[in-house]
Amino acid sequence: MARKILYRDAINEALDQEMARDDTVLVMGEDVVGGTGTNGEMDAWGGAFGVTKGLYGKYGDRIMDSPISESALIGAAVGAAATGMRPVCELMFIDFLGVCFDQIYNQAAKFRYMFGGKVKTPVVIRTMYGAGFRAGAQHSQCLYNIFTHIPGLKVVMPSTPYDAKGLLIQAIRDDDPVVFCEHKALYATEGEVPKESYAIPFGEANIVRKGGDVTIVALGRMVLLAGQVAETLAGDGIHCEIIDPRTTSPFDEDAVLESVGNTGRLVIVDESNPRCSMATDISSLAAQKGFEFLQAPIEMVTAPHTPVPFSGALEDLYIPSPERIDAAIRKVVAYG
Amino acid sequence: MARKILYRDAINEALDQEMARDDTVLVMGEDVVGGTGTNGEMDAWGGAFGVTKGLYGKYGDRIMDSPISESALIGAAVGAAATGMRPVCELMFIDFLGVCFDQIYNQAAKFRYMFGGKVKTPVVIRTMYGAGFRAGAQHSQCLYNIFTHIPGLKVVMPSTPYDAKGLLIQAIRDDDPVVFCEHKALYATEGEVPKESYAIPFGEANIVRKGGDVTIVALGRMVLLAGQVAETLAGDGIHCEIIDPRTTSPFDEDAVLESVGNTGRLVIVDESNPRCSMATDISSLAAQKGFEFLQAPIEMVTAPHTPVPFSGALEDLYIPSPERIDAAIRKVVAYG
Amino acid sequence: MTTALSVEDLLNAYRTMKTIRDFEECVHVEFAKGEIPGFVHLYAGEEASATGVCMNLRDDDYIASNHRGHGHCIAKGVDVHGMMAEIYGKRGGTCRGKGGSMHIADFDAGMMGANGIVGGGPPLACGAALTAKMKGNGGVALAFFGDGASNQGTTFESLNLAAVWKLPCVFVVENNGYAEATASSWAVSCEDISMRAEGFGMVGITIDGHDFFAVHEAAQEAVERARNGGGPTLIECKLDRFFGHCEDDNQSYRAPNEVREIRANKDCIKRFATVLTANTEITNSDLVAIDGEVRVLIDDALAKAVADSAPGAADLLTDVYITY
Amino acid sequence: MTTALSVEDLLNAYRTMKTIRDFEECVHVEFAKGEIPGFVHLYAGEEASATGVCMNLRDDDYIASNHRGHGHCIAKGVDVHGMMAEIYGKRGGTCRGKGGSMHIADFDAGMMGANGIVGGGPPLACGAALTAKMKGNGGVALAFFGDGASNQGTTFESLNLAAVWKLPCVFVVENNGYAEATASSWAVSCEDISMRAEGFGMVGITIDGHDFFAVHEAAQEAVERARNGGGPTLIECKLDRFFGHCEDDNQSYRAPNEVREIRANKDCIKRFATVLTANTEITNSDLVAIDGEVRVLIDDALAKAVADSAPGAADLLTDVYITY
Ligand SMILES: Cc1ncc(C[n+]2csc(CCOP(=O)(O)OP(=O)(O)O)c2C)c(N)n1
Ligand SMILES: Cc1ncc(C[n+]2csc(CCOP(=O)(O)OP(=O)(O)O)c2C)c(N)n1
Ligand SMILES: [Mg+2]
Ligand SMILES: [Mg+2]
Repeated sequence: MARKILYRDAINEALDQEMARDDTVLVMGEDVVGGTGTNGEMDAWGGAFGVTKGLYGKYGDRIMDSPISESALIGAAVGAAATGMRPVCELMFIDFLGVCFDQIYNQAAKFRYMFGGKVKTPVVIRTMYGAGFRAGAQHSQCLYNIFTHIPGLKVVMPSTPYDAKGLLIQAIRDDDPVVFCEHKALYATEGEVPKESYAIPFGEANIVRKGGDVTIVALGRMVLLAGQVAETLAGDGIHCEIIDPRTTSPFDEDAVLESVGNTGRLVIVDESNPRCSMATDISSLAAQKGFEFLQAPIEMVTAPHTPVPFSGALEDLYIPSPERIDAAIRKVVAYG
Repeated sequence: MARKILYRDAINEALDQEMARDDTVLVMGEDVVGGTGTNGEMDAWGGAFGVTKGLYGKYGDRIMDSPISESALIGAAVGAAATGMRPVCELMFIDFLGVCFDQIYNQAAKFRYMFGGKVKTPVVIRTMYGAGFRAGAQHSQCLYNIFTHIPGLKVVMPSTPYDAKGLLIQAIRDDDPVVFCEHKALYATEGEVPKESYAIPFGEANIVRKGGDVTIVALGRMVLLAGQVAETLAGDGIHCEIIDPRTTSPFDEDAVLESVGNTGRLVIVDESNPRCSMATDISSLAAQKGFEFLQAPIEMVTAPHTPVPFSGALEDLYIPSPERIDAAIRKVVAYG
Repeated sequence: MTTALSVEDLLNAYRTMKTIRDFEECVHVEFAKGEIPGFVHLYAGEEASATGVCMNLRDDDYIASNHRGHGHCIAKGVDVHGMMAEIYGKRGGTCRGKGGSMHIADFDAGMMGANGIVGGGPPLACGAALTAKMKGNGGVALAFFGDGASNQGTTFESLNLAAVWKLPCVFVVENNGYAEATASSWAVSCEDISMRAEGFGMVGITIDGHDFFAVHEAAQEAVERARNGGGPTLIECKLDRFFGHCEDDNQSYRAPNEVREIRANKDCIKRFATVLTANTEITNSDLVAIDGEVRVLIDDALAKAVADSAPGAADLLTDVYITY
Repeated sequence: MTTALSVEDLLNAYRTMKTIRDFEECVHVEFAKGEIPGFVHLYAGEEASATGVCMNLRDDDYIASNHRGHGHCIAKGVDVHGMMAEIYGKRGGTCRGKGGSMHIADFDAGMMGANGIVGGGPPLACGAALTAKMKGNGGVALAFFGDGASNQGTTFESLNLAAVWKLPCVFVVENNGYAEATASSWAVSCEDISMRAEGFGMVGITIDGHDFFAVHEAAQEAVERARNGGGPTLIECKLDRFFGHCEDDNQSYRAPNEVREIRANKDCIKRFATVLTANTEITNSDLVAIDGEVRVLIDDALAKAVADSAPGAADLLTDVYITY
């Protein structure tokens, strides 16, 4: 029987295997080891959620804690990447991009173009996103849209342990800068993951579920919710096709258009805020290149245009719920 | 005859009139005065493009130069706003948001929500955007999409001297944080501007041109280009309705939907990169709420998914051109 | 020991410190029971700092805080009932449940907000100081931040800006030896963080943050300097936290007996009480009486927070903008 | 005067300084004619710094630069023809016309790029230093930045990170008295920027940046320290720029005769030439010969840049990604 491991452990395994394979791979971040300089245990944390734990024992100085100086940290990763290393740098929460964004979009993302194609910057920025932890407005955002907007970055959003491992291995081997977005609520999810190393190519969506009535494009954790809803709807004779793009940049336009070509109906499920977002991006794709297929208005199920509220009572209303997804699908299917 | 002044001077006049009216209005930024601490002239610059020149002579210490420390500068403006001032803070180029973004989206934008509606933060961040100056990849970006994505921010993009003055006065009087985006290529454009003070409400699009064949939503400088193209097309019997949203957040959905309701065809002209952008945002609006009106695929005329190239030969290809706008309109009109 | 402090001041200081301590111990216990959601960072052990500093501030002076903000809030006069309800995400919370532990703010009390972003507060304090300067009201703004935050670019920039603009601003770095699980002795590249002050042309001082009187004195000097137009000061309080970085931290990065020894030998409240009873007319029973009152207060706050109702659907979309 | 410099070294230094000067004077003239697009920041006047520093670097050492990068490029060995073509936005440019003056980079020459973002370079230099440390190849990385950039958070963070990670990194702040139109004596809150080094546990030194020998010596010491595992150093070169912040700056913020006096009395090339002809076997005619060669080189670079073709439509979409 195939081995099942946690999403968190799949990421750890990808890092481990790549560090073993290629000694230019470095891991750095705040408390990715934990315990540096203290009188207690080293490798005390392995990151805020224990994802990198154990690597220090194997790779020593190739996994490095950092002062709380994200600009210098990420910039150092970028500079190291441009001069021969393959750093995997953790930006603990994606919410913190505001203190280091320049090094990502003005430096790493633009080097190759600005420098006439003569440089490669194989840096991976691993970061946590998403709501549901009662972590408040500054620790629960999605913000991957912002990275996706920027030419020169690749943006990855694994929704399963299998994808997490394969996409991270690809990210590390990829010669372009990659932002690797991990939903914190997925860390404890389990799935089948081969022990051996494998890479999942970027820009190839995963058709999570086949169905002819409506196309659902879901991102990150929303893929799981969409799956639940589709399961129930199947009982009512509504057959959903679920597409997980896996990477938002590059984006697998063909997969979406082909599916919409079959179903004529599109629902997008995206946990992020709704303006200038992946939800609008996918929706606009369909309105341009899939117009002839569309038989109903597109529906977007997203968070509202508000910060993430702290109170669990509100946060549960903020995050797209199975009920809202269900309602959107039924609405689109019932149309016309 | 109505007075004509430059876009640049309209902004200066708005600042001047508001500083005169309300002494909690402050202006701060790098070289918004120019000459601080030197042995030469004070007010030597008035900002990189001379927009604030002359204010120092009138308002002295209420207009302040800053060290090159955008996080502290913008954060200070935010903190001052939350404690009783109305600072207008210049972020010289929008491209620099990467070194100070946190204070904008995690602090200013979220205060009111996070603090339970008990605080107001009436800060205005004036900033320059846009290509065409051969200024290269780090001084030519649009990036207003990123601000528009963030709940809690208002985002303003005047396309004429008249709007620049009225919208800036509104921005200063507004109790929410506002990002005020000035296209550098517009500074030298001229237009009719009343001498007296007036405020243009946010969220009210300007119907720049009436026409029944196709709706064109254009942003910032692109409004001018769209206008040129529409003029030529009128000669060929194609009548464009041009909508200038003026503010991207709030966004006047009704104006766009109503127009698309009449024309059934939509072209969006947006200088920014195309992913997760205002172009996709408007396009997705139409695909959701305007679906029943649409008689043709939506067309987006945008910059490509690349950084801004330096060479003029390339930059001219990068920026949406009248030719590309013309072609998109003809294509949409010819459809079906 | 500063002479300016009256018996009443000292009893108030004791009450504040004890309120912080009991508040934090209470939150710790309830969190362990699974009653409290989210990321919670406790201030227990550091009470002398917030208390000794804030006693020098007027109500209309402002402080900017950080993720470990409960102590700063209480010392600045934020209502304990509202705080507890906020931590529980309830309607009666300081922020009506929308903020949570990391975002408690009360501008009416001069508290500009706890902050989830390390280094988020110092620029904001510069802003409040600018307001005071512009209004010419003799107000002062003060930023509390940690040793970890002392390495954040935003903090350095604020030190420079405050100096260049001659702002009535005070920077208090609470060096508790750790940023999360990383030692400050490793992550901060100089001996004392206060040594950085010289690079910003300001006075820097390092004090024993367990010593209420040392804190009070240093802060008094700095606040007066700021109030009198003398510009900013950087104060480093060296102190210890009793709990983990946040709740749920097993603290294996600390030496085995570290916390026990700190609690036994470096408890700022015990130390303060000893000095009070030894050197002033204050008696042990005075303190015991306060202890009792504080316990009642915290119990009441907890009970009301638990009983309070959560916000509802109507609250989700409000308070994003004033107009939109 | 360092003794380690041979006559050949000194002549090379002179040639480099002169090449930078003539390059910049040429760009200035052509810009004034309207031939050069964009924002251009000239390095003339500061030649002793880039030259004296980079002579201590190996080809495979890296430098990170800033918006005023032409001098750093030339001193690190970037081809002058490519640079001029780049400034003109031509196909033969170092970056094939896609970068421009503010983004000239040549990683093969160890030049990590001019940078349009003030404070963008220091973190990148930390990264190159990390690569060298990991490879254990004795390499060094060095960041040039201005007095203005010394107030940017990214710069402070880099100083701390380099110290904490013990990186083979050198920070050279070129204090030319201004950030745009603002005086560094106002915007920098300490007397000498090198004073900030102490707050990062590193050696800091301020030198006269007009003096090639002083620069060379200080850089030699710092580079050797870094190469030998001794960690980072902060060097402040006090110097002057001959031109405006960028072309098109009328410089009214400078005292009326400031530039004329600087050119007359503080020209680092004149000073270097005087020392060379007085204290070494180098004669005036040696220098005149170099002057002639440099003039030919720059004229040729200009002519070829002007004659070169611009990139075309096929180039717009390439070089964004390696694969996509
Ligand atoms: C910009 C940013 N980076 C990282 C974090 C995660 N984080 C939260 S608290 C903390 C440690 C802060 O240490 P210190 O400033 O010493 O304060 P202490 O917790 O010790 O009171 C870190 C790294 C954050 N919240 N914000
Ligand atoms: C982050 C950022 N802020 C502001 C600017 C605009 N700007 C370009 S150069 C400059 C002055 C830099 O001064 P300094 O570091 O002293 O270098 P110098 O020009 O004197 O060589 C400024 C403010 C910028 N490019 N990037
Ligand atoms: Mg700490
Ligand atoms: Mg300078």
